[in-house]
Amino acid sequence: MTKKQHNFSLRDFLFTYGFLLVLLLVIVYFSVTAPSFFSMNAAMSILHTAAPLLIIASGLAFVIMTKRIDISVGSIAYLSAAIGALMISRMGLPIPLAVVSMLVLSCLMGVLNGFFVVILNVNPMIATFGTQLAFRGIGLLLTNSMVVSLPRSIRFLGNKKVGPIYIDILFSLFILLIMMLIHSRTQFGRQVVAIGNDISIAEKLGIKEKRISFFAYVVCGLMAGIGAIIMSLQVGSVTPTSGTSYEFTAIAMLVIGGVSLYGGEGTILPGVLIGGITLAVIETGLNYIGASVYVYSFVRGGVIFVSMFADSLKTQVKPKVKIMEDEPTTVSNAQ
Amino acid sequence: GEEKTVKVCVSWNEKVHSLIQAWQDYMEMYAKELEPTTGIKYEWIVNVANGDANLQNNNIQDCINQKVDYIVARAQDSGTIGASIKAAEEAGIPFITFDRASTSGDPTAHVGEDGYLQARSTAEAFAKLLKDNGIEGKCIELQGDLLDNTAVLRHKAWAEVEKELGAWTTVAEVPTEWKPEKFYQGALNALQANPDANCMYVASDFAFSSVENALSAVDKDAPTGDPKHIWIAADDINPMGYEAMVNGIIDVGTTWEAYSVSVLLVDTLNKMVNGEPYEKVNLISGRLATPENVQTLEYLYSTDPKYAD
Amino acid sequence: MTIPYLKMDGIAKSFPGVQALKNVTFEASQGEILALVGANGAGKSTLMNVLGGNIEPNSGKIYINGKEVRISSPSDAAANGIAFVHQEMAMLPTMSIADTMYISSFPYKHGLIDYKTIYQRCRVVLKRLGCNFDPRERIRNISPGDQQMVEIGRALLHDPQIIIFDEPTSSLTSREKEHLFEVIRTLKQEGSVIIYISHFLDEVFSLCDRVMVLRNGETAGGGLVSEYTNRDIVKMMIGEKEIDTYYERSEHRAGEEIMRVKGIYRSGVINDISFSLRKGEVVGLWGQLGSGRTEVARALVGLDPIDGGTISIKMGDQMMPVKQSETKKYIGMITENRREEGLLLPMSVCNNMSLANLTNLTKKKPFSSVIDSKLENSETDKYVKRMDIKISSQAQRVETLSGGNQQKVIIGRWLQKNPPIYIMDEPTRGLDVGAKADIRRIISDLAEQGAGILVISSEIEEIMSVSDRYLVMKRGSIVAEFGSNASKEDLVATATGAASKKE
Amino acid sequence: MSILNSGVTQQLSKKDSKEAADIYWTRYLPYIVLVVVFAAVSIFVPYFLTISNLLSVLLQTASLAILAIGQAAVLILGGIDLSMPGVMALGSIFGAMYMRAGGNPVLGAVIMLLVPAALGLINGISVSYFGMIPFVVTLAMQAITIGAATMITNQISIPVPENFCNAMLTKIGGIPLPIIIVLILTLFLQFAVTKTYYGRWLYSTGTNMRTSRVSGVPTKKVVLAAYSFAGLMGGLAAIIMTSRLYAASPQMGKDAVAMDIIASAAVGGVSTMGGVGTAVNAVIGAIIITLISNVMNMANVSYYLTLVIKGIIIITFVAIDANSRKKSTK
Ligand SMILES: Nc1ncnc2c1ncn2[C@@H]1O[C@H](COP(=O)(O)OP(=O)(O)OP(=O)(O)O)[C@@H](O)[C@H]1O
Ligand SMILES: Nc1ncnc2c1ncn2[C@@H]1O[C@H](COP(=O)(O)OP(=O)(O)OP(=O)(O)O)[C@@H](O)[C@H]1O
Ligand SMILES: [Mg+2]
Ligand SMILES: [Mg+2]
Repeated sequence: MTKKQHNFSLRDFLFTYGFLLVLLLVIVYFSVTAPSFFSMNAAMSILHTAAPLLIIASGLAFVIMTKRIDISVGSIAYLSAAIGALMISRMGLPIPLAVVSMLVLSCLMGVLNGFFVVILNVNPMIATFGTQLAFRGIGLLLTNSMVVSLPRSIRFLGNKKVGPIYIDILFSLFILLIMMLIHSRTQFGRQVVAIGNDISIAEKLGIKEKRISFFAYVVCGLMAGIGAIIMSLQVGSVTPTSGTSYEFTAIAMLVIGGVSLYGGEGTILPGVLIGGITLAVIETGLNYIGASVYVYSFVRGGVIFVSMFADSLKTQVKPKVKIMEDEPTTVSNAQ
Repeated sequence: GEEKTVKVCVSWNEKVHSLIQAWQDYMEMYAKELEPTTGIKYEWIVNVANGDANLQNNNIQDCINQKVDYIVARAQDSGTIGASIKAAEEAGIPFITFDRASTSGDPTAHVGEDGYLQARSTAEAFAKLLKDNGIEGKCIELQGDLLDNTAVLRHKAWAEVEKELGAWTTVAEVPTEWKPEKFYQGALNALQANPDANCMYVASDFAFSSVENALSAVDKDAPTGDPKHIWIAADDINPMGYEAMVNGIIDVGTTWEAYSVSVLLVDTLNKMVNGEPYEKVNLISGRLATPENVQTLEYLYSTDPKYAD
Repeated sequence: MTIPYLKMDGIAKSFPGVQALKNVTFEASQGEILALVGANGAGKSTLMNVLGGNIEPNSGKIYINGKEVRISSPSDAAANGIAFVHQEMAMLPTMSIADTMYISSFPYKHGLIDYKTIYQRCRVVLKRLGCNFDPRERIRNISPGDQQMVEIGRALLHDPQIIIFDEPTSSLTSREKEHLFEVIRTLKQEGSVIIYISHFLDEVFSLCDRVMVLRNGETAGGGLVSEYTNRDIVKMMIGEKEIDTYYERSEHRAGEEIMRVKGIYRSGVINDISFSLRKGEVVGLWGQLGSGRTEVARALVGLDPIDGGTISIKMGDQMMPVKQSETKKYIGMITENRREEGLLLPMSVCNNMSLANLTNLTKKKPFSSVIDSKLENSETDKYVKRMDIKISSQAQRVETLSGGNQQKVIIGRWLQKNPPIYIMDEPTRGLDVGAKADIRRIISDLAEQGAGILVISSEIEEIMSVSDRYLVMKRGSIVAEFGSNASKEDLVATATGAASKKE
Repeated sequence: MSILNSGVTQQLSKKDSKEAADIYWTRYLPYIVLVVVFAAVSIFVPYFLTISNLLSVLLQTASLAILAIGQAAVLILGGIDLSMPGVMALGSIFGAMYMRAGGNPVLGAVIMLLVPAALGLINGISVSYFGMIPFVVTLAMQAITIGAATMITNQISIPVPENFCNAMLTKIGGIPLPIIIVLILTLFLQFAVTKTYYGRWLYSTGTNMRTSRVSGVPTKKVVLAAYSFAGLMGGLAAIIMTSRLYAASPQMGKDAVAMDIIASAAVGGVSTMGGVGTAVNAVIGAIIITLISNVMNMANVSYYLTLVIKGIIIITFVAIDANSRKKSTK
């Protein structure tokens, strides 16, 4: 019953990051069918495409790790982006001030979600569905359903490059890195995972469950706000449909990346990153090979299904129970 | 004449576009203007269906139950609006399809634009433009949401003109579902996958900043005359498209006539109320716009400060 | 006498419907091990939860070293040098051992958790408990016994002055148990206050210095352990009348064979299990913790898969092989974890007791899937009475019952169904002596009425007081079989391997 | 009264019910609010309280109510089905294609029923036998079915024969057939779920799957049945919706509809945590959700506000329900 080393298990690794393999296969497939796919440019645009959603997904990951959910992230992104854009182009506020207010607002929306879910005990799915409707309604009301464009002076940031790399890629990797550290190297991050293991055990261990879970929603809101900045810079404007169905894309990224909806499981790096890239590779690849629009949703569903199937195998193949007893006896199994 | 109050139910399929607000406002405005002369006072009952065909059917049913005098509907799905048309007919309420024609029932009248002719006019002008400049086009087509009949018609017109006139070949068809981020990502990917592409058709310019951003990402966001310029045909002349056309990024497009269509609707309604003869199908074809004439076009909702920033 | 290091004075606590503690006063000194005993629901855990900051008492004061302290959260308790090893382990399966130990408060360095220090400290603490595992190992990869050690390790992290052990041995092997006792004795020598809660009086006698008995939320007595006998303590726990049943031993007449198991195995878990069970006999499945008894029981009713082997059950007058998924129809299974697998906690006593028997409680023909609620109520009533289950009404939710009554509800469920075979895995785990005796009596009655029963228990006295025959398991195999005349030594020796050559 | 309660809390003893009295009235809040709103609206909105409007509201509710009933079965198990819209759309499309090809309308209706039921069965197998997470399985199923629906139809709705629609919309005693179907279905299910052992199995599995399994409840089959039943209800809703729209439309499958279905069940008092709720709850919820938009239409409320108000109403209902339940289990 003694273990010498933290032993590396290939099986565990495959199950956790098995999607790396699938990812590789997908890349190979697209590279063969569309030669231009296998290029630096394509790689960059994949990451570029994934950048805003990666950030949003990393925030959502915290909520999901507490075994809850937030399907309002798309609307949070829209409302905060819309307000930010209105401040800049209608009210002419200085950009830094607008950005700060945007982030504060997105936090507040997270606070609202946290309030409903954690304090009022509303089922997370229903509560955030309610706020999803309400936030978008408010955004449409404020913009009068208009496309609000960002001034040209800042639009260039959306595809500014350092060398061959878009700055938003660097930025989102930086955010992911910070989120990774928060997740794995801070008490907040660890307690989030503990809550996801079991709320009542977490409480018994002296974790302020409500406070931490509440804060997870705030973080999630904040990340939706940050993702919204990149999103609107890329597009150069905020349209009434910005952010629609982001929640499901983000959830798909997380699921593919091994963040379990049962809570307590998963990593930001490499998990969320791999999940996000896999999804982006597939969509970009379909773009490159000129697939019909109708195929997209079908393929996406299939990929989610397959990755979940793999995940279910992981839980089905229980680790073989080790037989362990007191006296180590030299007598072979007496029968 | 004497005062007459008429209740009109307007059923919008969704409201995530300022164009819809513009339509609504122009209808009300124009009807108000005419009120003193015609003596017809309109009461507008507006509902929105959230992009859900079934909900739109319900909403129209609600209007019927409120005993409105006329129903105007922009269909979410041309293939299912027929059910509402039938229900209205049974209740004896005239039904006008607006903007999107029905493929599933016969309304009292239709008022709208001709999406096919619009796109065709753009495509033909574009073909001429390319030929005049001696360019063999390799075009990227940014399609709309093929759920939307207008998007389908635009695609159809584009493909037909391509075949008929042979001024370009389409090297990439990019579906966008009318989503700005898909316009951006799709355009960017297509531009990278086809570095030799020299022209582009954008099915609607409502989120043209996405396309411009994609262009500038590959360093091709340049006005006509610049060697880096990509020839662009884009329909609608929405606020962003207007700006881009003024800047010479979009070379040709056909307007989406929010004001004229609303006017046409109210005129048709007035005729119905007064029992005068009216056309069953009332189509407006947009005006061809180019960087040269776009600033002189009147009644462009894109230049109305209420709908553009 | 000097002032005691710890004093809890006049503690009272009521839950909706129960007065769990009524004015309890409690003292403990440094360098002593104090046993806290009492029947189920006597209030032991509640009292200790008050001390550990998990429960706010309605009244009462706590003094440490003569000074009054306020403890309103687990962190207050920790700050006062109090550590708590909970009755139910608080493990975080997806997290590492180190995380699980430090989760409520991590040391930081440069703004991030200082894992280097943590790992070092974990290794030291676990080493002291005789464990050698890597602190980065995930909890779900270690055995329940090891998890218990982690639980204890967590309590020892911050060198506490007062350590509460609430039934720490229920998932430890005897060697682990001995080791734990040594650690506890060392802690005592270092001058800690140790409070030890246990239902095992032998542990109390071998480990503890002083004993305090709670009954119905009140102090029922206490003093130096050496001044009491086993019987004295039991008497204080459950009152005068019920002790007689305590050491009952019954014999049953075994009838014809009713179940035959042949060569069932699951690779790496159980090997070649063969035995038979007769009507009216109680077979004790004995072995050390982790020898695979539970696995056998679960395999027999199809809760865990098997790789091969056959199970035959008597039908009419023939033994028929039965598919693993079908055996549930003939076997009443009582699992070892009643909260997770035994009860529908938020549902009523009635719904719980009829659960296995619903298809027999229906109305006549055209409505043969409609439950006859009168019949359901009367059947429930019958078994509530027969087993003397203490409930306020059939509609009472089982989560509000005490452990012993909960266990009786589960047994009652099967009595209602009346299968020919029963498998009972640790049927008295966590129950007090009174409840234990009741359940043994029920087992005996069942055998008398002709049922075949397989009982698993980790308590040798218990298994010896009910069984007519013994199967001994070791490392997933049955290694020996004994008749009713087997001695305690026979069983222990074969199970531990000391005499494994003996047939 | 007990038939209105969920299967969990049964026949309260006198003592228990006294204790629970202050908690219990909040459980009926959805019903109370329903009545109050109803009264208020009837006074202030002309035409609301007309037989034709009320029947029309009920007819509008029919498909949502059926979907919510199906969803409730899955929610009671502690699961969720996000794929109902897509599954419904695909069933409708297959049935309509069959009829367009000259098939018999009755068989067409059977196809509309069975295709969704089969897809529900796949959901059920994935959840029960492969242990996959319901949320993700059904999310994937929604993406796949909606993808398939659009691929098959090229986004163009498929008309169905009028006799099919007229048959579905016939009025019996002035009441449209779908309303009668919902009524009968609800009564039947309410009975089945509260009075039969199948219902008891559903609640016990939703309350504690492992206990139920040990006690001989065929839990895997229960799960399978619940998801298949949800699919089947998707099929029934497909028939009704198709006949109301005179066409099978891939648009029936919009993702957003799934949340409306779940919200209906939840607003009516079906717990999304499992173990609590009945068919009546689901139907009441569906009526409330439909009434929200009906009332806002009648009152000519701005669309944007409609969204905000709907969000607030949903949260409020569920918050009240969650908290009254929490108190009562304390
Ligand atoms: N959270 C609670 N809510 C309601 N009643 C409770 C709660 N916790 C404990 N009780 C009740 O308080 C009484 C004392 O329980 P406690 O857990 O302290 O007993 P115990 O002596 O530790 O028993 P055991 O030996 O079974 O562990 C019991 O009647 C129990 O049902
Ligand atoms: N929940 C669990 N997680 C991991 N390992 C377990 C678990 N339960 C038992 N084991 C391990 O499985 C093996 C066989 O255990 P099993 O429960 O069948 O034996 P047992 O003799 O019944 O012991 P116990 O008295 O603990 O029930 C042992 O090594 C044990 O440590
Ligand atoms: Mg206890
Ligand atoms: Mg066991």
